[in-house]
Amino acid sequence: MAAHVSGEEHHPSESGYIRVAIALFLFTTIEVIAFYVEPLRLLDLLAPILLLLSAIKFATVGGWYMHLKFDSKIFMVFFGVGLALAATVILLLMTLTSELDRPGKPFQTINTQPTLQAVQAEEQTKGFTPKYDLKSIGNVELGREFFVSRGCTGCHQAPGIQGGGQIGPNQAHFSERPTIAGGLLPNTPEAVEKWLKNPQAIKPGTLMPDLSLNEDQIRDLTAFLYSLP
Amino acid sequence: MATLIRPMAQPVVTALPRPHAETGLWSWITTVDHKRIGILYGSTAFILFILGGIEALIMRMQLATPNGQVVDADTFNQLFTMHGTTMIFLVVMPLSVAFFNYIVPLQIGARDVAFPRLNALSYWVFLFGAIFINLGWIIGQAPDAGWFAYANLTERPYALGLNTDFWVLGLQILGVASILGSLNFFVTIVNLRAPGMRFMRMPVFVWMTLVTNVLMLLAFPVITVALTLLLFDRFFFTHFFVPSGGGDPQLWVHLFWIFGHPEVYILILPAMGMVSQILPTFSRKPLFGHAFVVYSGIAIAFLSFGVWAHHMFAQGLGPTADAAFSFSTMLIAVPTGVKIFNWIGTMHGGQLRFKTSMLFAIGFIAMFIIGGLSGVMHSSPPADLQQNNTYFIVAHFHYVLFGGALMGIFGGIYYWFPKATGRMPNEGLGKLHFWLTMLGMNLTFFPMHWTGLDGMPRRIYTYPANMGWDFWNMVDTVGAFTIALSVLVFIYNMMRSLRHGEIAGNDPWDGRTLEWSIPSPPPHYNFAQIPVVTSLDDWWHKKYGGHGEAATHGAPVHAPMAGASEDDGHDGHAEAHPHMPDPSYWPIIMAAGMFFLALGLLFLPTVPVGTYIICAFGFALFVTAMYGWCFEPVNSPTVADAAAGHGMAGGH
Amino acid sequence: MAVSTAAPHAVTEEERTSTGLNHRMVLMWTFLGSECMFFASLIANFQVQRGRSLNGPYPDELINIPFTSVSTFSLLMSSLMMVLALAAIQRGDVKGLRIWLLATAFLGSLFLGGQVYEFTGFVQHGLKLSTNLFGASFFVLTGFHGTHVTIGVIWLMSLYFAAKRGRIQQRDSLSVELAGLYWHFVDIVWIAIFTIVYLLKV
Amino acid sequence: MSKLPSRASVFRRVLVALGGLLILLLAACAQESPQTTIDPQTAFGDDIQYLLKLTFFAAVGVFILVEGFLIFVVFRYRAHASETGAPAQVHGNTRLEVIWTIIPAVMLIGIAVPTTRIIFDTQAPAPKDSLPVTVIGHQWWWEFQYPTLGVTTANELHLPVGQTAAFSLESADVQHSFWLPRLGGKRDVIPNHVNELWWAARDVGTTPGQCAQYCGTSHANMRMIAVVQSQADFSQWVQAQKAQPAQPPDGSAAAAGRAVFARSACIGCHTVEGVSQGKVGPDLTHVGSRTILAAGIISNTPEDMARWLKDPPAVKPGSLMPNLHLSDDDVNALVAYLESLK
Repeated sequence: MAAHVSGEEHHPSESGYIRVAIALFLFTTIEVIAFYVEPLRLLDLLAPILLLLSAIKFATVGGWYMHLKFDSKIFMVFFGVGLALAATVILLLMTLTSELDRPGKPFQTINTQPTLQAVQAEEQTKGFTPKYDLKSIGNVELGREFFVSRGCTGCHQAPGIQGGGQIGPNQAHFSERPTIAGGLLPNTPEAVEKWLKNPQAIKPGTLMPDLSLNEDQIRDLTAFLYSLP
Repeated sequence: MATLIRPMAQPVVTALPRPHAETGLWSWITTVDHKRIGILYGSTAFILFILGGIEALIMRMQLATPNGQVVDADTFNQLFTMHGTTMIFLVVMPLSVAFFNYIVPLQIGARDVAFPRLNALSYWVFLFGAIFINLGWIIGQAPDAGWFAYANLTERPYALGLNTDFWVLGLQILGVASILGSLNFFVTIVNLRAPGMRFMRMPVFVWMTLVTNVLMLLAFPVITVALTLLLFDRFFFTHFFVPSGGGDPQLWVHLFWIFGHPEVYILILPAMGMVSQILPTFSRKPLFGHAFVVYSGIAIAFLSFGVWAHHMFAQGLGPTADAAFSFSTMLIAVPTGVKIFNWIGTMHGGQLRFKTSMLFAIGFIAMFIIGGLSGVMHSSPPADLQQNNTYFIVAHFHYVLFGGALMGIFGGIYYWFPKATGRMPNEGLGKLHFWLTMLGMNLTFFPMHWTGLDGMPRRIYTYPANMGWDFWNMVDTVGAFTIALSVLVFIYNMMRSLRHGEIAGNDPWDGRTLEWSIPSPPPHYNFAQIPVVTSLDDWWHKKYGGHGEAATHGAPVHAPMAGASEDDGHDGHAEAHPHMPDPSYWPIIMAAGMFFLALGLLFLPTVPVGTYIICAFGFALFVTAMYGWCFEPVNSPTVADAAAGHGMAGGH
Repeated sequence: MAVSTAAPHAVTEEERTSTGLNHRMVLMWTFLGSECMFFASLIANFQVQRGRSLNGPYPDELINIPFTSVSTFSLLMSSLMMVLALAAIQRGDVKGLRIWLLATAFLGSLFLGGQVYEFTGFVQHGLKLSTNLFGASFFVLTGFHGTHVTIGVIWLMSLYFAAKRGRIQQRDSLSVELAGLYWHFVDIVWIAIFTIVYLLKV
Repeated sequence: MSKLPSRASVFRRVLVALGGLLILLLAACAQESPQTTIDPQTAFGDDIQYLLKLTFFAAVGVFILVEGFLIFVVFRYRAHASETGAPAQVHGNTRLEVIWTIIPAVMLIGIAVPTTRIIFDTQAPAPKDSLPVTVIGHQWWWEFQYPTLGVTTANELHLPVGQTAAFSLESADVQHSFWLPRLGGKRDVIPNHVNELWWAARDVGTTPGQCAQYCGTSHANMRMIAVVQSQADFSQWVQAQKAQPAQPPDGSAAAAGRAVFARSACIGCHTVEGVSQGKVGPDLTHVGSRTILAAGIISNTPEDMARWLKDPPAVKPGSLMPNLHLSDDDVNALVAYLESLK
């Protein structure tokens, strides 16, 4: 610490710290103002200006407040290696994912990929209050993903999910149905779970196959079904 | 950089009897002694090595014949995932860390590491992480998505069970252990070198430790973030890697390999350091081109962050990226070659004594060359399109990690065994171990080159009979059991030598570095007097004078020459003993806190209440330990300066 | 610390290390270097996910620049308070230390309060963690930064109470300096986040 | 006590044993390896082969030199009891260091130059006249669509000889990797990405391939075959695939099978033109014309198909196709029906 203590003599005075703070304040103000200057954005100058200003602020805080300018240069190396690598990784990753040359490009949605759009589903659920406490039944989100990825969409449609077959019932308004399984069972979570566990046992010859689901999957699917508006 | 020189051993305050026993279970649980922690690391990792080995043997049994029926598909997938994860994170890394712990302070002439309790914490976190990630076996849901766990196979719809949760949370815990450990060793090496030990006078093993720890510090945050994103995907239904939500599974691949490639060097560099210690000792010559070996290590580390996409040549990144990453990958071959040439240069003109550790070091070079050359073969992206994800790759990285890292580590174990135990390892059994290992590993892994080129993909639990892979797979399996046999020989040798080995003395190998100047096993405080270092291979020069050339009359091997430590070992009187940090309960409690924090999360999708309770418990443990730690003085309060108070010791 | 306690107090007034630098200072700087990679990965993730949300709400609809500018200022100024606290203890002014520490923690809490307000507003406008990629990457990035600020505030308050009990004297200025380094780091990370997440638009 | 064998006889026995081993090895090498990577059938494969040979022989050369020198050093400089004192304490030689830095670098440039050329050649846009094929990886089977021909098939890729096939690789679930070793290198199949790959098969014949990216439980069972045909055969195949499926005569077993198909859950997942429109599993319109079933792990024989229909997850662990608990009669009828869908 000897070198460190001797270095402290050169640390800025308190008024120096305040001057630095004023500079930081000004730079941030310029940044925010620049943000609102439309021509800068049109000329593609906003990003370089903002990045430059924030780099200056970064260096100012690091140099004066963190004493990098005054303390041992070794600290600069320790921190600088991490910082340089960090910047490199961000830039390389953006390059490799085409974010630098074509920024903000959304992915092409591929029609073979069953799209589950949680939000659309949620928007449709607005104003819909589930009949049961879904959380106590299972996990709705998991149930939805399961419904899409494990083949249920082969036969069933559900609100908020693109595609879906028409062999089995459309699952919209599921909770409003008085019965399930073609009238064999009452529409309660317990009955749905029983049905999903082994449809053939309840209604021999039904088109709905036994999908060998485990308990968790059954609960999540049930919760999902009751979440449908 | 040594602007201040530590004074020669100050006879300090008399140590009072410790608050804890010096032997027995509790002394190990509360220890902060770097040597004991090293032994804990080593033995834990070795037990896990056996576990990972058993996993490998079951896989080899399954694949010995086409349409194998030993295990089913799901079990096999768990086996190879856990084999990879175990061997990388729970075996090779911690075995290296065991050596960092035991050897580095001895080689730099320090009494302990910079942050002894942090060091203990690192071990306990590692142990709990290792237990956590293996918990899956108990309920039959061990991780099963491969050690690089490519998204979106790890996302909920495709990984419904707890398998991946064990993996994500377990690795998260292990990452904490690695970061803590590497912070500690970084500071130790930077700050605790003996007076006169400039950076370029540090032994290569210390250098490689330093480089490895820098790599860990810079690489592990990336996997931490990647795992966090996956964790959010799995527990809080974000869509970072979920294609249906617009996420990009390839981002995981990028993040994983930004971490994963430096990780490969984290595995191999310590072994390279060990070999660089063993070869000079048994050649009785200094390391050829010490500076170049060091610089090439640094170059490898530097390049390692710029080559990650060579794991992704088949991912379709485009020709420019493929070409760029191909160049940077090929570039790595240059410093690696420099190292190999320097090692051979070290032996050239020497007087080679083929002790077991020397055999392993030579075996390391011989096998690592094969792994390195096959590495160059798939640095060419088009060629890699045929090799990627086949047994050719499996062969390649086993030559690097078994033939390289593990052979180096075995060499290190034989080399430093006398230092740690005070007894010599049995040479006959050691050589049997070596030759069985060589035979077994080549029998196992060399044919994989052929099966790979014959189109056998990795990670398949079965294959049909008409593919032409049967014979070589059987050979692989025979080889795997030969390796198992060699490990049994090794275990027997260690047990036997521990009890009946010849007494080693301070310097049985006529070593060159500081650890050989002190008794075996070293006293609690390592150096009664902190040595003053005047050159590279300081101990050798102290023994033989000048630059060592003067030694014309074969030195007596078992009697240490007059060195800095004439008075240690024998008397064990307290007044010569520096006061060492006291044991502490807090590290293990803090690690347990982390364990429960992770354990609780497992219940989030099914029993949220369980999550809150267990996490709250873990958090309470963690915070208690944290505050207990901050207010606990490093030494018992009888020491004068501790009584003077260190105030709020923010962090250790 | 092993070395500091190996010899009587007079000798360990300054810890003797190979570089002449304190262990804990080296540790802190190394840790911050490592943290750079942590935040870099999060920022890289944010940048890669930028504009890939399949549905709204989108950033333009939610981000309130004037509001965030104010909380940015409060975090920036807290850095000033922090250096003043350090300067105070370095001259042995424990009272000054306590005042400036409190001011730092207060401004930090103000920032956190702003963040809580902002998050609540976003959620009310329909942006949750699971809504879209913007929500996910925004909440994870700023949330982890907020967690760092929270830890910093707790640390500062611990120092404040320790100072109140007279446990921090001039010779313990290192403890304050370490907390300061961490605090400034959190500040500069915010400088980067403010620019990249809030101001840069494409 | 038995007589110890003489040295010579021991030597002879070792020789015989070694010879036996050698013959065994040769026998093993001579085995058929249908999925080998070192017998390319496309220009793309030839390029890869060229690089493989280049790097392989460079590696072998370096291997022999370095390992040879290592062995030489190990034998030459072993310590002798007669030696006293330490050997010359050589610390290094900068000139040597420079030499052994530059020589590998030059060798690597020798590999890098053709590598770069081949990277850009093979990843150039596909030729204009190529046949577009959309490959969709599913957990654990392959879907092949020919958008210009209006044909969809599964696991069995038919290609005309000599014509470039331009693959567009997509995934329906997780990452896979499309790999037909004899026809060129693999390319990963990544959700939300469309990867490109093209090559022209040179010879007529059938060659196997399989998924090369770990994709879950039955990754090992995600196989496929490529059937390279003459232009005429290929056109004929396309015509057959586009035709409406055969209508089983009333009262036949196949007709009964169609009834079973139509009243079972089959229709939810499978398409048979005119019968069902399921999109989850493979298109079965012409399943009878294929030679393999269940992503190439069983052949398309009535026995194998019956085994598959009775309990799919038992044949292919983790299979999305559930066990429908069909009766033996239903299974037999279904087999008759499906086999009739030529």
